[in-house]
Amino acid sequence: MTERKLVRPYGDTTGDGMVQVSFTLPVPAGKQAEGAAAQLAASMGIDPAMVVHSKAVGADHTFFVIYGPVKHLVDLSAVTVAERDYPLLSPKEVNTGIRRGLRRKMVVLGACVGTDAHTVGIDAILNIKGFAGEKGLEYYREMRVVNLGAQVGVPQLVERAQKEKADAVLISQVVTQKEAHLTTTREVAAAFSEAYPAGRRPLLVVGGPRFDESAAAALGVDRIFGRGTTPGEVASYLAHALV
Amino acid sequence: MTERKLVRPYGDTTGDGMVQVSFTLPVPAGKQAEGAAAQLAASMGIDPAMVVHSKAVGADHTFFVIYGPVKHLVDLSAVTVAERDYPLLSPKEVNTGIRRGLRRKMVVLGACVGTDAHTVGIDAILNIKGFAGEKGLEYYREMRVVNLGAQVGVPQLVERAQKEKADAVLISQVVTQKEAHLTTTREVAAAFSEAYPAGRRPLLVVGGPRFDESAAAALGVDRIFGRGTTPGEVASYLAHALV
Amino acid sequence: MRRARTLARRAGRPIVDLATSHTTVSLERATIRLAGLEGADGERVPWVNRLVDAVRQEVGLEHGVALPVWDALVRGQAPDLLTLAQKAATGGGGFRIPAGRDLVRARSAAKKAVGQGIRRIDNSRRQRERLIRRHGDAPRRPWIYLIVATGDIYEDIPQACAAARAGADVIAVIRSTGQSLLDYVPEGATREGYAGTYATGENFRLMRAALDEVSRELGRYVRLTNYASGLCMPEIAALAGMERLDMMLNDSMYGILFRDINPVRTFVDQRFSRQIHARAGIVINTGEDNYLTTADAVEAAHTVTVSQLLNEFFAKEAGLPEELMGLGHAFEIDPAVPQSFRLELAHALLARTLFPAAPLKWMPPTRHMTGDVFRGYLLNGFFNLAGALTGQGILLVGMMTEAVVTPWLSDRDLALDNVRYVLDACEGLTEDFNPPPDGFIANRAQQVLGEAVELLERIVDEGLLAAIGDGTFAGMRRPENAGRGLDGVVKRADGYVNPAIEALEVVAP
Amino acid sequence: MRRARTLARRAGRPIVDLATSHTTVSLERATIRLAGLEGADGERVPWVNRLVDAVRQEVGLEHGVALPVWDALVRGQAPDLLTLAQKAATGGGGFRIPAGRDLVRARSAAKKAVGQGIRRIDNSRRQRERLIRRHGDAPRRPWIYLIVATGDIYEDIPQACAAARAGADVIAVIRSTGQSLLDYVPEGATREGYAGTYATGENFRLMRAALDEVSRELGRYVRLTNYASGLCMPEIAALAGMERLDMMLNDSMYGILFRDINPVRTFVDQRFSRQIHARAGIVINTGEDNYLTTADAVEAAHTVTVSQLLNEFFAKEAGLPEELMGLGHAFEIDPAVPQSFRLELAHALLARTLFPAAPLKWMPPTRHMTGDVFRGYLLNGFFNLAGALTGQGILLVGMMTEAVVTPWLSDRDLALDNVRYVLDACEGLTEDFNPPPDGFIANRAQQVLGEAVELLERIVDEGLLAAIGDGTFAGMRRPENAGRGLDGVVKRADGYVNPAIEALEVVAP
Ligand code: B12
Ligand code: B12
Ligand SMILES: Cc1ncc(COP(=O)(O)O)c(C=O)c1O
Ligand SMILES: Cc1ncc(COP(=O)(O)O)c(C=O)c1O
Repeated sequence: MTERKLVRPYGDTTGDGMVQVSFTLPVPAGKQAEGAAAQLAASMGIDPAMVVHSKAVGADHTFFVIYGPVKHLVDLSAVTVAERDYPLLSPKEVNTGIRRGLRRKMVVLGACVGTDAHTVGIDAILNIKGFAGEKGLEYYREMRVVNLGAQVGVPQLVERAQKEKADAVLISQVVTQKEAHLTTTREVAAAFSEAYPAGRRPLLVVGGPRFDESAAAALGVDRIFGRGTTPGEVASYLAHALV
Repeated sequence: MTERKLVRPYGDTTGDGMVQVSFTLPVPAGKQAEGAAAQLAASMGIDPAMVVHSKAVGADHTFFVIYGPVKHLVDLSAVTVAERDYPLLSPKEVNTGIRRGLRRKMVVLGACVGTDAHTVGIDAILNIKGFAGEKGLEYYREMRVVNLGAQVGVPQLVERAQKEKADAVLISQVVTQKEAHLTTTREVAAAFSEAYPAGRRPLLVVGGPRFDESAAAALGVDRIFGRGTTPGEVASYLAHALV
Repeated sequence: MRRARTLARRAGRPIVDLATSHTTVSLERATIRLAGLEGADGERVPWVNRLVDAVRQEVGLEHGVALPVWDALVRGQAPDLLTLAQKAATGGGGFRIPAGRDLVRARSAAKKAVGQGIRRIDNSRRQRERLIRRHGDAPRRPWIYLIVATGDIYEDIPQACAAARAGADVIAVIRSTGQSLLDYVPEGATREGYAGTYATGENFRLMRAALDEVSRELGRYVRLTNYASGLCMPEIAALAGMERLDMMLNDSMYGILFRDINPVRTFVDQRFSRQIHARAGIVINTGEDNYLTTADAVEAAHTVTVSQLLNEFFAKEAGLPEELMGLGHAFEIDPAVPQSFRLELAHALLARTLFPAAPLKWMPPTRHMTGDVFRGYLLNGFFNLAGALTGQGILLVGMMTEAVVTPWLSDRDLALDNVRYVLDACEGLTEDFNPPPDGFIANRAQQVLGEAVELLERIVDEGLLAAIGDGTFAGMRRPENAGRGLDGVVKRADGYVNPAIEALEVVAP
Repeated sequence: MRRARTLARRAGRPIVDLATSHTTVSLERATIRLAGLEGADGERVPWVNRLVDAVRQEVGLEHGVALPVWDALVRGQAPDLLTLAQKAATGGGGFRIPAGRDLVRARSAAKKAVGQGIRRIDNSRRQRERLIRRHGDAPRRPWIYLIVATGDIYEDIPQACAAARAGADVIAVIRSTGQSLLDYVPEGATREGYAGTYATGENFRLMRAALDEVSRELGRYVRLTNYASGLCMPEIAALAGMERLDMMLNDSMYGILFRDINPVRTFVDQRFSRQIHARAGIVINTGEDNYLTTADAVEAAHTVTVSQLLNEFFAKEAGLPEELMGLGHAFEIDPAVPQSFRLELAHALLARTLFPAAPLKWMPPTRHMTGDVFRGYLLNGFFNLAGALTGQGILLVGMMTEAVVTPWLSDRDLALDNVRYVLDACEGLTEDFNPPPDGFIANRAQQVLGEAVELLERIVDEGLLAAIGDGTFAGMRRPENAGRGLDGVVKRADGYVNPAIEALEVVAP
């Protein structure tokens, strides 16, 4: 058993537990609405909740700002983080690794799948130009990168993966409304499982700013990369997973 | 049994439950910290929690902004509001009431107690000038108002109340750091209980922007008035309670 | 300035020739829509698609759909367009390219039928003018422009009404991801868009009706905006004209650059849709802001100017007066750049000076918005300030949650409070804002204009299509002979007939 | 402008006469503090209080404490001040007013002893100058001024260091509610303040030491501020001078108006404390902002100007050069007032023009801040902008939670981001900000100045004390012969001696 390490939010004094919350309730403004807001804040563990702002938004909704101490403790020892469980390598090390281990170029297929057209993120990972001062995967001599761009349909993606004999398929999902990113990711995972014999499908890597990095298994992919990912992290992971 | 009327927070779709939260944790910035923030958000009932912003504040703290749906429901039928349980009267009706019922002027003593010097709130209630277009209690012909001003000590308050034969004592508390307002209010309540025979003490009314209006009993006073109170509400309450 | 305009004209001219010598499936479908054909079959394929596909298969599109379709109707192949489309869908169109008297008759029948659509557009325009007279117009410039994007028209409507009541002068319904790549316009009221709601004739109608009611309630005419963009640009323009939309996103190159739509297809569709907008009195909104979401707003500032000049030329050529040219630009400089606000002012003033009568569309920060919603709210305040100081025409209201979610109800409300504070508190501040003629702001504007002229010279030299193929704009390479929708482009034959174009054509500038 | 200054001098002159003809218990205690007496008895009553009270009781304060105290020491009643205070506390002071040779001897002993305190002040000033040379000064104007207010000096210190690291040039430790009405200065490090931390010599020392370390780390001297205000104004000024505080809140009328402290007491204490600040090179911060928390910022704008002129006169008279006059004003106009931002600019520019060399202290919105923290963050951004545009010297950083709580760690961090964005993004924007000489801003400034002159004329007519008694400022009536601390005021006798005043007195302007 690891030792519990407890902390609380910090307003201006250690342990005061202070948080700020805002939300809208579909209730006309007034005392009743403020009471409802306080009730919700209490359900969230804020006690006492100060409803410091309430404003009618049209006739049927009210917007609230709430301050107060939350009673929950944060147990740092129980925090589950998708910690990097592979070493961070330089491009040179990755290249050497692939050359030695794979004895051929690694084929990486990238795309912004479904109706999503936000290519900036996947381009940041793939294009030579890279991101945050790190060169993208195209810069790695031992990788062959095929970037399919935006709004690639799932069947089209599978077809290209087979044609290119992809080792890894990298998909990006930025639009999250109605959980579009999760739905599309699940679709991709299902399509690849179907198209390949068990255990033979390429590595599936998904990225985007609003993913929970620890949900890979649940979505049926091998790895998730979130907000602020750098190309070096992805390259290191690919070398670790495929070589 | 009243019927349950359930609502959820509204982001952009009925029932989506969306809320925004921000807080600081006493943890250095990094993945571990983001995991801790997500854990706290989960404790507050947000699932899935999107940690959309995390920023180091010095070496040992991290500030977070979180968005996501909260799973709690708000039961409107269970909302407890300190609803006005007395009729709202015009100054004329209040005056008539006092004249008929009390057959003398009602004596109202007001003060900003303890070390608190924020007189604007109590002045808004007492001064002729009033607040939000309503005249203050000094305007009521059948009231004699004594406004002691700022930073009035508790013993001094009790003494004046006895001397003036106050029917009601109105105290204001604006500073809330370290619960100053609650502490002072309890002190006042205790001092009055001690100084007067049981059941004979003047009506105790407390006001200020950060009070929970339903906590009167717990604090040992008769009534609490919060943010945005108008003089008319207070006058009507006094007429209701004392006449 | 004059030189810049001359260059833009020279760069644009060959494109106009291209546009007038081609047609596209969507342009032809739009023509049929003007004649009143609506609805879709059991597979939800619109009848206009069925009909135009059938014509194309049987006789090709080189002569346009009008002749074969009305020839068939005149010949009594079917009593009306719908029946004809139904028959055609099952292979029984029996189309031909009429000649001689048949041609004359078909042509005049087509003209009459399509003329009804043109009349609906004219009526809508007059109705707009009437309603503005009756209810009153937006209270001041800039117009306050708010986005609705739930994906469900029935959630959009109350949100749009709430936004209007809260002060919006213009409501834009954002389209679902993916619609721009559909080669048909969905039918009916829709509830299943992602991050936006499908643009359909019925959705247009529903929203416009709701806003008419709110306009009445508020005593000011609230405008409605959508997107004439993507593969169905002409059809959507036609629907917008008939359903009295008031503004339409309509850029000459957006589809090429950001949706990988074939350049020729885009330019052909664009010209037709702008002719409709001109007729309908619809303000177009161009999309220069988009460049700055991928390119650096300082380095690429001159590409915005170049694109504005091109958009202006194409708009004029299609008959749009300056008052209907909502040329776009944006507040997208990295806030970490020193003097970023002054640079923004310089760029915004340059546009204001170049296009004095155009209702410029001022777009909020998006790229440098982060999850720090407080910072985002502040940034939007300075965006609003820049808009007020430089006399922008249309202010697209920025959301503090830009980097997080499509706007929430409360985001819009907070954003409107922000706009209102800035516009009210700074009313008249332009009196005090007097950048010296040799100062930082003037010099920066001069520099950007200089770079724009240089770039235009290069474009004139190599040709606009080649420049687009090279990655000149937004760093995207889009060759002339690639991209989506290319197979929907058809070179016009000599005997090409399109009664809509005939009605819409105005004398070129 | 000249007329306004002349009137202020005429209004202030009688007050100076009052100040030089009275002393107070706190002024006398401050004198003893300069001679080095520290500490408190078992009941936490400071020895300086015990000693001065005993002197007063035995021989009165009309001649000052210096003569009786050092006479006693010279006579060997006690070996040192502490022992004397201890004896005096139990009634064994045996004080008298010396005469002749005894007087001369007592006087010179007192001068020597108090001189040590003056030298500590001089050393602190030199040390500050040295450290600024060594570490460097604040990188630009306005100085960024942040408040710390936990109530616990040991929470304050890390928060202050964090704020300094995050960019604060000045740290102010707010005092606990209630301290201003204490007629003694608490002793030692304290952890139990409400909404602020007690001002004590030890707290000053601890915080200054921590900031010295941070200054070294950051390579820039971080300033420390506290409050020379309330009943112990002179003593706190003395402690501040000796412990090398860098700025002090010190207003000529704040205590009278907002703490109901007797006017004479305040003016006497104020003059002495300003003489110390002048000697110590401490920038004073006046409190005109406070008027606008109770009075309307538009209607009462001229009272701010009048108070600034009076504060200027009193400061000059006490020997403070303009560079040490942090005259206050604030961004407190109701944001709902049309053109509120331009009105703010007009007021801020007026102050800038009237006091060109003074490091004006620009105070953020407080009164119209609400629980809508987003709106608050925006308002603070415009406050920062007004500060940048009008060249303010010291910018007190506004907190979005102003209406909610004393600042949180994250509030300060967000607020600094706000300031930084505005100052960086708008660097140089003053070049473009040129209000026309006959425009709205200039006219408004002229109007306020006119009203100020009118009010000053009235004050000169009736006398400043009478005007204060009338409720001229902040709507508070404060009669000359009422208010707290009145019993601590003593008319000086002819033979009044105070070696501190002698050392500090400079030629009146
Ligand atoms: C630029 C942009 C655009 C550009 C896109 C240009 C292009 N070629 O990509 C344009 C203007 C075209 C655009 C259009 C639209 N957009 Co947009 N857009 C943005 C914006 C401003 C920035 C996104 C961005 O470039 N981020 C920078 C990159 C580097 O970050 P990133 O994507 O997070 O990528 C990093 C990581 O996530 C990770 N990563 C990402 N993908 C992958 C993949 C792998 C394999 C790996 C390992 C890592 C990885 O690594 C990257 C580097 O660290 C955001 C708002 C914002 N400020 O975030 C809105 C935003 C994303 N857009 C949005 C929307 C709704 C749209 C539209 C659908 C609106 C409409 N209905 O018309 C359209 C249509 C687009 C479509 N069909 O998808 C929404 C999405 C809302 C949501 N949460 O669902 C946002 C958040 C704005 C908003 N609040 O409404 N958009
Ligand atoms: C004005 C003001 C001052 C003025 C006060 C002038 C005066 N004569 O009152 C001055 C400048 C002197 C001042 C000083 C300080 N202030 Co102050 N001040 C404010 C400010 C800006 C506005 C308060 C106000 O006037 N509100 C308007 C009135 C009308 O509203 P109200 O008080 O809520 O009253 C209404 C209701 O609550 C109710 N009500 C109130 N009392 C009563 C009583 C009864 C009987 C009834 C029926 C109803 C009722 O009715 C009123 C009308 O609706 C607030 C920030 C803010 N924007 O809220 C900070 C604030 C209250 N101040 C604060 C602080 C800390 C101080 C200081 C202690 C700082 C310091 N250490 O130096 C000092 C010292 C004051 C002291 N000893 O108490 C904090 C309190 C923090 C907290 N939650 O604990 C605040 C919130 C600012 C902050 N964020 O730091 N302040
Ligand atoms: C000019 C323009 N057209 C169209 C769109 C919408 O994109 P789509 O055509 O993919 O719906 C945008 C997006 O903001 C735009 O700026
Ligand atoms: C000039 C001035 N002095 C003093 C204070 C502090 O009040 P107190 O003296 O009650 O601590 C303030 C409050 O902001 C002030 O502005």
